[in-house]
Amino acid sequence: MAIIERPAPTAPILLRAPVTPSQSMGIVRRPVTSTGWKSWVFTVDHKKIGIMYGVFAMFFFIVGGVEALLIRLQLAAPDGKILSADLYNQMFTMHATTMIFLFAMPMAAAFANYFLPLQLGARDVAFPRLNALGLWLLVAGGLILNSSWFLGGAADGGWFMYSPNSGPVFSPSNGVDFWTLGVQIAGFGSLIGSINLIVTILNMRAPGMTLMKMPVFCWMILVVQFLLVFSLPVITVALVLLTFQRSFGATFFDVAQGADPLLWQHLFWIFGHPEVYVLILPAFGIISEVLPTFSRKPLFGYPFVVFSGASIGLVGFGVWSHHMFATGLGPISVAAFSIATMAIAIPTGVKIFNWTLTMWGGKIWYSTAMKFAIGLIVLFTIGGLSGVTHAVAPSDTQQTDTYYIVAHFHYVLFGGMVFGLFSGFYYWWPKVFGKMLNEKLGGWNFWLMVIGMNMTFGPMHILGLQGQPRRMYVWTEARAGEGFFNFGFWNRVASLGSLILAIGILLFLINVVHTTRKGKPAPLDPWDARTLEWITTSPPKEHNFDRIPVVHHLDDFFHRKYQEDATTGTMVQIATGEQLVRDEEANADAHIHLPSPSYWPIAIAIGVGTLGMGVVYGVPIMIVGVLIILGSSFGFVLEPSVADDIDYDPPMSGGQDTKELAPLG
Amino acid sequence: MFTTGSKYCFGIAGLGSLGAVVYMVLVHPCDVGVLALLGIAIAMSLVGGVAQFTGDFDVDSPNDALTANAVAPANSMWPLVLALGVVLLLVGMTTDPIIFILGIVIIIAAGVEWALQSWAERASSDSAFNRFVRERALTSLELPIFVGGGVAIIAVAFSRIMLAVSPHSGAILFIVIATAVLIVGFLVSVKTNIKKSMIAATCVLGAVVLLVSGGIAGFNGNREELVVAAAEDHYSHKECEAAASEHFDKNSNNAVSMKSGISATIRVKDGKLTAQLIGIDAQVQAVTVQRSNLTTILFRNLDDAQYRLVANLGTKKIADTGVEEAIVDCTQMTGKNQTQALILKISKPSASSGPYTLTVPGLEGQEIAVVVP
Amino acid sequence: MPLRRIGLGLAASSAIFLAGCARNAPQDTWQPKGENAEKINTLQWMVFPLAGIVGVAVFALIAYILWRFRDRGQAIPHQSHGNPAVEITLTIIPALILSVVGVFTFKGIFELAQTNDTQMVINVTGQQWWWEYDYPAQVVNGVEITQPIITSGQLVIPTGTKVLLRETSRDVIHSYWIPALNGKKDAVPGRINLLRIQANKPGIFAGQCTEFCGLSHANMRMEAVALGPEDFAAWIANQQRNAESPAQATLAQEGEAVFLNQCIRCHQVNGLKKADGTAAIAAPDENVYSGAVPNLTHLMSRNTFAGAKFDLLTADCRKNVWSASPDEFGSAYLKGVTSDCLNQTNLRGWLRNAPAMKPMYADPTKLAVSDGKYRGMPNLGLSESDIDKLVAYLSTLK
Amino acid sequence: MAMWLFLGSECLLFGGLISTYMLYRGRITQGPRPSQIFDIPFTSVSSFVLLMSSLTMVLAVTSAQRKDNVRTKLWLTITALLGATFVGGQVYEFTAFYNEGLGFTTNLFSSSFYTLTGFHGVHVTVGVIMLLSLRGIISKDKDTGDRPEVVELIGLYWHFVDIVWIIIFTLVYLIPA
Amino acid sequence: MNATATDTHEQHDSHAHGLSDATAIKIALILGVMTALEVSTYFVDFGAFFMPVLLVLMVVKFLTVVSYFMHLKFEHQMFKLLFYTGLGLALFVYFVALATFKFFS
Repeated sequence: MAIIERPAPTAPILLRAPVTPSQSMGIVRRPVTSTGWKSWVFTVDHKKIGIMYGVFAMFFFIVGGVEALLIRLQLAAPDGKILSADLYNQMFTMHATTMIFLFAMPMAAAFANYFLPLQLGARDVAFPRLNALGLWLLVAGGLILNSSWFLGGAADGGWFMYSPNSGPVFSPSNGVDFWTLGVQIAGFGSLIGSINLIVTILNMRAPGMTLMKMPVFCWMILVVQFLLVFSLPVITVALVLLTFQRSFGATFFDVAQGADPLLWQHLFWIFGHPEVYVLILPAFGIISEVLPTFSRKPLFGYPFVVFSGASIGLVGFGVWSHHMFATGLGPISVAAFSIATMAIAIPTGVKIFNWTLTMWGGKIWYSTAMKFAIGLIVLFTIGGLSGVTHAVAPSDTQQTDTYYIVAHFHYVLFGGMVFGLFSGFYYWWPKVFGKMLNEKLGGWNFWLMVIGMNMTFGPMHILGLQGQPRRMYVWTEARAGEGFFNFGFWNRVASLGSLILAIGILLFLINVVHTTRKGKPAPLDPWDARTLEWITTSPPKEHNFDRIPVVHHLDDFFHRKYQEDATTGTMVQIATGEQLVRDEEANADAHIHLPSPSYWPIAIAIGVGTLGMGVVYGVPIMIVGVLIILGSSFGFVLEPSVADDIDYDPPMSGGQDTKELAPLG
Repeated sequence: MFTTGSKYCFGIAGLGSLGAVVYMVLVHPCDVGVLALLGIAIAMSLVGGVAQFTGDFDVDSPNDALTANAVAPANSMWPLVLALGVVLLLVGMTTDPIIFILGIVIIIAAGVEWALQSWAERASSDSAFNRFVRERALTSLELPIFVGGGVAIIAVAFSRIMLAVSPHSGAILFIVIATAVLIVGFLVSVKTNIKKSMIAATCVLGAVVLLVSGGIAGFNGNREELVVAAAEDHYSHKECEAAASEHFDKNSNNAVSMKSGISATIRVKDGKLTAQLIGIDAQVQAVTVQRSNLTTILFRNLDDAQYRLVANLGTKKIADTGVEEAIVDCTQMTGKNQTQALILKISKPSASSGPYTLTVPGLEGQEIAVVVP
Repeated sequence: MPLRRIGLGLAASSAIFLAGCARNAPQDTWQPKGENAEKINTLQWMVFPLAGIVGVAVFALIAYILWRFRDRGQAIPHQSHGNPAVEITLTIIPALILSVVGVFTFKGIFELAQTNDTQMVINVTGQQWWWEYDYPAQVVNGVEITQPIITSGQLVIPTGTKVLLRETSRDVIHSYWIPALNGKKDAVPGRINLLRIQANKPGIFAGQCTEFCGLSHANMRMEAVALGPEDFAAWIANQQRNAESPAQATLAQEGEAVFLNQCIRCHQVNGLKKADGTAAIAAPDENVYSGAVPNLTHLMSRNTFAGAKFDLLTADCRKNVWSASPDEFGSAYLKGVTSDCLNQTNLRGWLRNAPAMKPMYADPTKLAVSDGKYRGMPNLGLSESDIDKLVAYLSTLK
Repeated sequence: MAMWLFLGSECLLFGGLISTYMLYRGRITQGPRPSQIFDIPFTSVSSFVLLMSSLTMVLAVTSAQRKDNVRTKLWLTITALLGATFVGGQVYEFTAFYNEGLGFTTNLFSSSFYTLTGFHGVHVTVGVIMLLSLRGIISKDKDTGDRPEVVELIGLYWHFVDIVWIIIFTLVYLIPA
Repeated sequence: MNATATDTHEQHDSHAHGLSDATAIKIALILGVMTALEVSTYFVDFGAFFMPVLLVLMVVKFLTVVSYFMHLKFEHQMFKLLFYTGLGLALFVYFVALATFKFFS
């Protein structure tokens, strides 16, 4: 399909003249092992890639969390002394950047990579090696971004990196260079990943699965990938302009030459606003799976949820200037964007109502996953409503850049996105690792997170309306006010809350360690679930499905288990999940074709990383980077998707490009 | 004893050391060239050592070398290329560093090719398979180098030619070249019975012509106009007289693309100059410009004559000579109903006096005062 | 659990409402003191309660569902896929609510953007990390400003007058925000942004830069002072006066010499003369990146310095000004900084080592990127006796 | 499909660069202005060359679909040659402008002009490299496999580069500020 | 030289849409003429028609190449959606952004 992804040649050259190679390819052999570190680093298996995305994202969640705790400690009392002004500015810049680019997007990518093929009934994604390339580019970007901490200080211009403050005069350290390059490279990885996922969804659904029988999670991922495909090039432009200015002396944001700094803001927010939906929609998708499962009811108004998701995506491209109401756009632009922003509240409201009504008439099982999903509905509603208050542009001029905004988007992103992802962790953990996360610890985890999150971000509403601006490394008694709503008390509450929140998240990590060490094996269908990923073993085999399922319904797995009794109208169980999985195993496909691992994705990523470092440290390194990229791209293109026999050690004999599957023991 | 690969490595190392000694004697004992040569010698002896130890990089089966060598080694051009590289290296050392670098690149390329070829020749007893093995290992290195080099040569040679000839004949030449390429394409496509050798000859001829003329053009340098332009830098100074100037006013830009940061608009109408400030409706005769701050002023000409707006911003003393020089900035000539933007920055000590004005040469007695607090 | 949720929702909503009743909160966004801020406040009072009511309704519904449909061993429910009528209703209701809000918003935006009935113009220029205010020559309420006035730290406006601020910046983007008078408006370099304010009664109103502007963003504050007509005229008259040299043989006069030696490179004092009798003119653009530093001619007429971060008044005196009733405010403010009220600690600390008190890019080793120019006041290495003299001199700049 | 998606995405990339140029081309405090240094006759020839290379690319694609290896190789080569001369023309143009006083950092017009056309030039260069590599692969490997599709995909990319130039030629060169 | 590729190459049916070489050459000639017309605006003064003529020609050329050379006209609906969504979004966001800079006023 894509230029770089060629199917295996129908007639490998070897077949024409069968020879017995006397030696294997030695150092230029393809990595074909299925165990050990090489099986991870060079893998093209979407599940392994998904898990690596997850581990990467979780690591940076902790990094970003520690940054957040330092920020809260600094602000717990007036004139905080824990961080210097410089360090504080780096801290909030990197907190946002890390959480958005290195936690939220990769974690969504982890879920998407792992579950998309499983939910679609496919054996892998459309372009497995591109998938690996996306991951490694992200890792390269993440490393470059965070290497700045050790190489002269991180970026300190805020994640929005407004020009001219991000220009060479006002941010002289290399931090901003690392930032632009890191984000650029990570963005490049996301772009590749999203093209891959879109093609997967559009081309690789199981037979019978029309778009309107596709799980909502897949729909939301589809919308997100479209948002990425069309918004990432815009930030690419912005970052290219900034890099050229900083590294090669271009004049794009040099006001002395007549440049307009608002150009950056427009480019940034044309990307930045769709990005907000990129962050939240995967979580919406996850809870759209969790809520029906634990309510034992299909999603209320499936087409409405789907179309509201799509319209959020589309309208999301037309509201970017609401981040710029205070920049002097002129009343006409402000009014237009204000109205558009209100319009986007409508599909969001539709989603909330549909989730609520999904539970109506259900049979609700309060598992941890379900608790997190309900938590999302409630907390996101608070965030959404506070969002409406600054769609009113005049009111926004009082609120923007104050803690009220911080409160708003943390309710949306923490209460929304993070709760959704945690819901996904608890729901799908048994699928991925074959062990159940502890539900009791899970309960503690949930309640501490709810309390901690409301204590941290709730008071920020008050602080913001009391006039505490964002991004200030200290606040002062002189402006704190007196009485119940003074800054001092509520800042202390928020800082305390952040500690509780941290403990809640720590409990999750403890739960993971505990489960890995002594968790009990999960049943094949622990939640009485509804979608196709449960029709295979836990964890799924390398080829996902023994037999490609044929789909007849939305929630096909559920309908294979239950049938409506014609007389009473109640649902009657006709099979257990366990039975269905065994049934699939018994009727396994004979020949399964899987792509082979490859060196080239990670090699290209190393080349791109080198090129990035070269932009900061000099042209010779850039040349080395370009050469690595060129060489490995050609390697990538010329390599067939399946390894030749001589890649095996000892070499295989002749034309064995499919694997016979041993029946599951 | 010595394996094939290591022999050559040691050979180069020896040559390098010898070259270094000669160089030290002839040129200078502590020159960069000596270091480079010694570096090559050391590196090559290291590589040779490794080759010897591993049996020419055959990590897996050093002992297979003898048994698998049933197929006679094919003729190889790499020793020749390697030798060429060494020659270039030596020549480059005394003449031009670029040739020196070229030599190094060729040596490395030939070394890699050679090593991999000899390695592939022992892969099996089947020569087709061996070729396949070689190609798989090398195509992804060769292809980008050949292709990239080709594009670079064409682009550089072509652009040198264009720089040397006049713009007019350049365009014509460009048409001729492109048409020739197209015609050859169509000819070959229609007449498939043309001999291969004919096509090859045409290609080689074209390449040689391009390279030679590119080379000549490159040595002869740019055409005269460009050399003059580079020396004079016509556009670096503004000429603010009443009459149109040759370079500064050539094809003036009579439209403003971005009108977002406009502080004031100055209009000429019926020979009268008026100003309007952003946010205030009235027509006034003075504009306030904040000190040390970039201010964009729009100049709109509603009269038939061509005018330009000139900002007179006092004088400054030139440090070296002590001469007072007027600070003037201006727009290009502006025709009827056209607009130009003037971007000013007034760096002014807070309390000096001095009338700052905006005037239009040719409209006497009309001026807009610039108030700089 | 359901009760908790309701409680949470109620608490959040009511907390938002109650924020309006905060006592003595200088940057409260719910205590408008002028026409523009009042318009915004009206809109806030419409949309916040509305949001609160919708929120409470949704939470109540959720709570009911969570209680009513918990797993009590009932059969697996009917697999209903939804009800289009309900869907459409639930889409239309919020759309209607929002369109009502939208109409008022629309109206509000254009009302707040109106500038053509302006009665006074002030140029406001931001730079790292302080604001400069300059008053062009104009007639305001019958009082004529003949010489442009340049001041900083405190914006002084007459009450009941529609004042237009023409905002811009000399380096990065800043944002001008006095919550009691209007919403914020960014000061964008290369652009002029307009912000209209009006104060109903005399008083002092606090604000803060709200667009991240680098190292000392947190320390870039501003104060707006509204004075009644007579007081404003008096203030204007004082500002247009040149500074006079201190009496012979006083400490202050020695301070003037120090000032001429050190400070005049950047800081202008109108009327100050060099030893040879010519006017001393500062040339900040040679030493400071933004090309501007505060004009100190009437330093002691304002209560703060260094971007309104530090008080020139002692705590008690400051309190007297800030808590003065509207009637008495004018006279309290116009007293300026008298010698018994001068906050010596802050001023001396600043003269001793400014970058230590407020983070600035004032490190002499890091000037390469900015053409060797400082951003903020560097450490001048003044001796203690020089500082004594300077403080004495600065006290005379009323 | 992936190629179409990629091209849809590229639309926004070039849209951003073109918008930046449009915004900044008239904002000049020093140095030459666009209308003063553009050499329209020469650039017109370049545009023609690129347009004709689109034609030869179509011919390559149809030949590949007919499994006509000889003509496929021929047209790929011709397309690549035309592309390479276009790149050469751009190198010439940049050098000439630089000599006339328009450096990359001279003013806003120069920065945005060089960035926009440079990005386009890099795209053309990548295209030429792909064309030549594809030609190389075809002659090495007699097996047809999925080649028509690969030729077609590279063709799509090539035409896209051409349509971007159609826009740049009109908006940047022909319509002065 | 006329392409009836469909016979020989069944699995690529969907890609071989009757754009014969001859048609392709004709289209290229038309495009060439349009370009010549565009270039002529540089030598001949078109007055008020200058801008509209250039813009219309640009759009027509763009669409011709996309529809015929890139044969999007004959492609699956989905491909059109993918490409035109990108194009449409680009036009929309950048037009609006330029408008906020008062580019068109």
